Amino acid sequence: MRTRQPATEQYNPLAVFIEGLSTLFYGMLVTWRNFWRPKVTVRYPYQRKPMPPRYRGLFYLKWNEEKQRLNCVGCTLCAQACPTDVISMVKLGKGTNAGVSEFTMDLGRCLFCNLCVEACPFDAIYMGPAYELASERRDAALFRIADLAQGGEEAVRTNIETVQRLMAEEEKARPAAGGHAG
Amino acid sequence: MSMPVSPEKQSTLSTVDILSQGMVINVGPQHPSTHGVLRLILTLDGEQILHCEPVIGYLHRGLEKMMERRPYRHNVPFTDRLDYLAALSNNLGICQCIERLGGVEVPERAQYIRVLLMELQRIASHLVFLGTFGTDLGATTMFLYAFRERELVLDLLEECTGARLTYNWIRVGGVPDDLPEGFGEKVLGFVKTFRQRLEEYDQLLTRNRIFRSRTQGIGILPKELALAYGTSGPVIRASGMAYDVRKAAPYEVYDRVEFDVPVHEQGDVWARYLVRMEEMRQSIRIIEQVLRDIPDGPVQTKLPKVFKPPAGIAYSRIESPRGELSFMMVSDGSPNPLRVHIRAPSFVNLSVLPSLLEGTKVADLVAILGSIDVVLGEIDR
Amino acid sequence: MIEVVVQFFRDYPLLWTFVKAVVLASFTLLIPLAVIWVERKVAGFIQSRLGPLHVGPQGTFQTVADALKLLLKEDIVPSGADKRFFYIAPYIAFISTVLSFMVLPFAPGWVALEMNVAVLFVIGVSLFNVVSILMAGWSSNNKYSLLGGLRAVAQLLSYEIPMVLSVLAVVFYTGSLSLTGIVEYQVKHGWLIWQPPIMIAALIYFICALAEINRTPFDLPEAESELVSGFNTEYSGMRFAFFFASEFANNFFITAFAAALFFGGWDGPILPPIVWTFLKVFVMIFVFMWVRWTPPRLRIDQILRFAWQFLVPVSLVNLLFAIVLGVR
Amino acid sequence: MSALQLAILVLLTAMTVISALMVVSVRNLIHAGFWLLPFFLGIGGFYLILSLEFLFALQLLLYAGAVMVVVLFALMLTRDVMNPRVRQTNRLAIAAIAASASMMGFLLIVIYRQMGALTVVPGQVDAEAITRELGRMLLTDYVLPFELTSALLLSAMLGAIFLARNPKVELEEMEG
Repeated sequence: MRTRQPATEQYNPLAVFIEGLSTLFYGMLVTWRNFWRPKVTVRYPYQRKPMPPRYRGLFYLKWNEEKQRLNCVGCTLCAQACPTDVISMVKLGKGTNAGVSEFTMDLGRCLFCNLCVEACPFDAIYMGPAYELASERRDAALFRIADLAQGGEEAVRTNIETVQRLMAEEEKARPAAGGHAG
Repeated sequence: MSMPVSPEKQSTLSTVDILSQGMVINVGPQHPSTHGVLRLILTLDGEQILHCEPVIGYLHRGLEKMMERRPYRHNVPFTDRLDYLAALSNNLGICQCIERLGGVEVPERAQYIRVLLMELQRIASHLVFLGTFGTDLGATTMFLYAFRERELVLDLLEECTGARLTYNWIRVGGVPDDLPEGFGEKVLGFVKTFRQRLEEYDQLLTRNRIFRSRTQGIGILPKELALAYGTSGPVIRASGMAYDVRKAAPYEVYDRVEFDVPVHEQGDVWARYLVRMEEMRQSIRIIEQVLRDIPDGPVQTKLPKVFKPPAGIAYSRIESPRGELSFMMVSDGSPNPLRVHIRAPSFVNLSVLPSLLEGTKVADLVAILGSIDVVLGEIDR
Repeated sequence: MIEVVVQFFRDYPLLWTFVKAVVLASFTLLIPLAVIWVERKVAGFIQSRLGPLHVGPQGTFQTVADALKLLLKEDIVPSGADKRFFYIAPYIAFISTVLSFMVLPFAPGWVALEMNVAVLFVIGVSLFNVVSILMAGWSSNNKYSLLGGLRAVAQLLSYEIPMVLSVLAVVFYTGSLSLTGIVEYQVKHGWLIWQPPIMIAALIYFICALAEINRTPFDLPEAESELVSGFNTEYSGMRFAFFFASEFANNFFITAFAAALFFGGWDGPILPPIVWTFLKVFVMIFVFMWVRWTPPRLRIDQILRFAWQFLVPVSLVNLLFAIVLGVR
Repeated sequence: MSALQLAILVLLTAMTVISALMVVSVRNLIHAGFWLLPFFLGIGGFYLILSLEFLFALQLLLYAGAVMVVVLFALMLTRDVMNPRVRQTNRLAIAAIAASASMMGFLLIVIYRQMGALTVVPGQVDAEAITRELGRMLLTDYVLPFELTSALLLSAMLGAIFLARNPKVELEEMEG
């Protein structure tokens, strides 16, 4: 199917020229005005815009100062909510006081969709404002628990200690109950 | 499909054979104005296009099949990658389809928020169109102005959704969170600036004689052809067909807001441009009404952790910035959809390209392609 | 000491010419650095950007850095290119620009080659540019380049005619084909831009100049959204640098030529003549850039139709007026 | 004549002759077109040596610029210019040889007749007077040949336009 272009309107070169010139000047007024306007460039590496509180950047595991442990109990609800299988974790202990000894996020395949955060009933995981996550190495996209936990290695160690202590306390409390049942 | 004139035809016209053979030129998949990885195989006679063959599929990710392998709600983030310039529209499209499939009610406030975001998204998407269309025609400054204003929209959307491009902010049963504090005022502030900027665009581009001579009468798509191909959105509205899903089959609260559907009769590049410019103005109108009328209340319906809609089939359509975006989902009662199909507006709109291009000049190619405003993420899926 | 040098060059005029040629060639290579920087800054400011910022104060040395980068880059010759012509095309463009600078009077006595047919010479030499573009477009063995080259030639040839006609109006008004003579006439009788037929001629010249240096409404030969980069698509490294340099030096020259023809060249109060020349040139360059960053580009048939159906007849009529009014 | 002048003259002559030979002998038509450039420049150089700056500028403007570009442009619109198997001659070869030979003969006769008036070193030439005389003669004594030439060029142009018309477009308009 061939669509023919209709005959162009009556071509009056002079009128077109004058119109073209005047509309050009008219447009040049806009560029002139913008020439003097403040510029919008953000000089990025030197200047950064503040991130809004809801910004979805790098993940963090929340540190509970009061209980001296990470909020995460290793329930894997976030891993189940993830469409691209980013999250994997190793559960530490069991029951209500359980925690995680390892929590890995492969951000190379993360969609930053927020579904894991919404799935978490313990408010253990959240997304922070860090956004410069690119790297030249593939394994740099793999974030281990120490990279994710607020407080780093120190927090992870304290977390494990706390969870183990809680487990031990639970264990201590349990034999009586268990013996009673048995 | 006309190929170079046959020898017999030539000989009746002129005894001297000076017609050159068509020169085949490959535009794309890496080319400044194919807006992605579209490839066009053009046969040229000088500057004239004799034949055009679009080649698509360079961005194919098998999205529909991927969706069949995942629970319903996991599929929402994937739709961000369809029409990446209007990710929220895709989110809404799939969520609506799932809601229909599962019979989920959406709270009123969530519906208003959805409409608000949708119209902001429409402005952002049309600004990309405006900017790239400007550069395609050589008005580089327009590109930066449009993107400057798009940045304002993106800042707003970022504040609300937490992302700048792939928002994933519509959930089955509502939206994940309420609007942030003071969002309405910020939007109104943007609307105020944007009104003035739209005037500036008109002054810079719309009224420019060169721009008009580059767009008027170029790439005319007659109404019948537009209908026959099933085009939608600004493309069909510029061909004189007042078809807008927001009016034809209102979803969310579009039946409660007042707006006009811009229609132009000419069907050329100029008309498609004008329709989009007017749509941005109408979006402003809608935004103002939504901010005026938005009720208080919850924004999300509680859904079970494992969402299993009853067996059946659901089809939903929305008006994305590019046209009628539809999702079809078939459920067999299991947590995963049995079949997903996406009707991408760009894909359908692109199909008219070869018939529009025949007989035009190379320079018109970019104008026509730009005016159809395709997004390859949606075409290749 | 100075006398000795002067005497030495007086004894060997050929050597003196050679020195002048070298100076002008380096000028042609260096002035683009300034013009490109101005272009980037102006473009940036018009587009709500800041432009180059980091290399040197306000990014002044950005173009120097870019030039160095281009000189150090690998020189890629596409396979199947017509090597000989591919190699020499940028240099022909460059030489044509240098040659046109030869007859340009910067200030009284500051002219490399005093020629009494300078105006014709400039126009003749500028056509070499067309040859180089055609050569580059054809020898690159690239369809985009070829299309760009053909477009460039059609456009440049079409606009050469009204340009020559509008320049001839000045020639008839002043009765001189020499640029120095034209400027001296203006020093004596006032700038020509205030004479009605010359005003129109200047407008036509301005439009044609935009077309000659491929500025936006007429930037078809390198319309990047259609032809990638037009005739210089396949060029890289130093050869590209030469095309680029000659384009921007041409930009400088075509405004300097306009200054000499219409705005009294070096004429102006208080400041030294050379400053006036540069002032006028840079004001005009700014206007060129301002125009460049405003409208979209035309289509090839529109451009040609505009030249042949409007500019040529108008400039012919205008020339007639100029002859009637000018020749006394 | 100083050694330098002689060297320049020899160089110019060599450039002109060699590029002229290249124009007719190169197999690639586009190359032949580009070889026209040094040829025209060489001719211009002779004018410059004779202090005929006006003619030199015209030579640049008309031949090296306009004519050459138009020739090249026409060549590029021709099909198959780069094919080295295309024959370089056609059935008019003999006629062409005869025509150029007779032309050469005429030129030789003219040169031979004027031998006495030729000097090795060009004297001081009043370029302005020559230019003025040239203009006067073109518009008085030789006005008829001058006008005939322009009529010829005009008809050639019309013919070219006729040939270059796109028959397909015409067809469409007729159907249209």
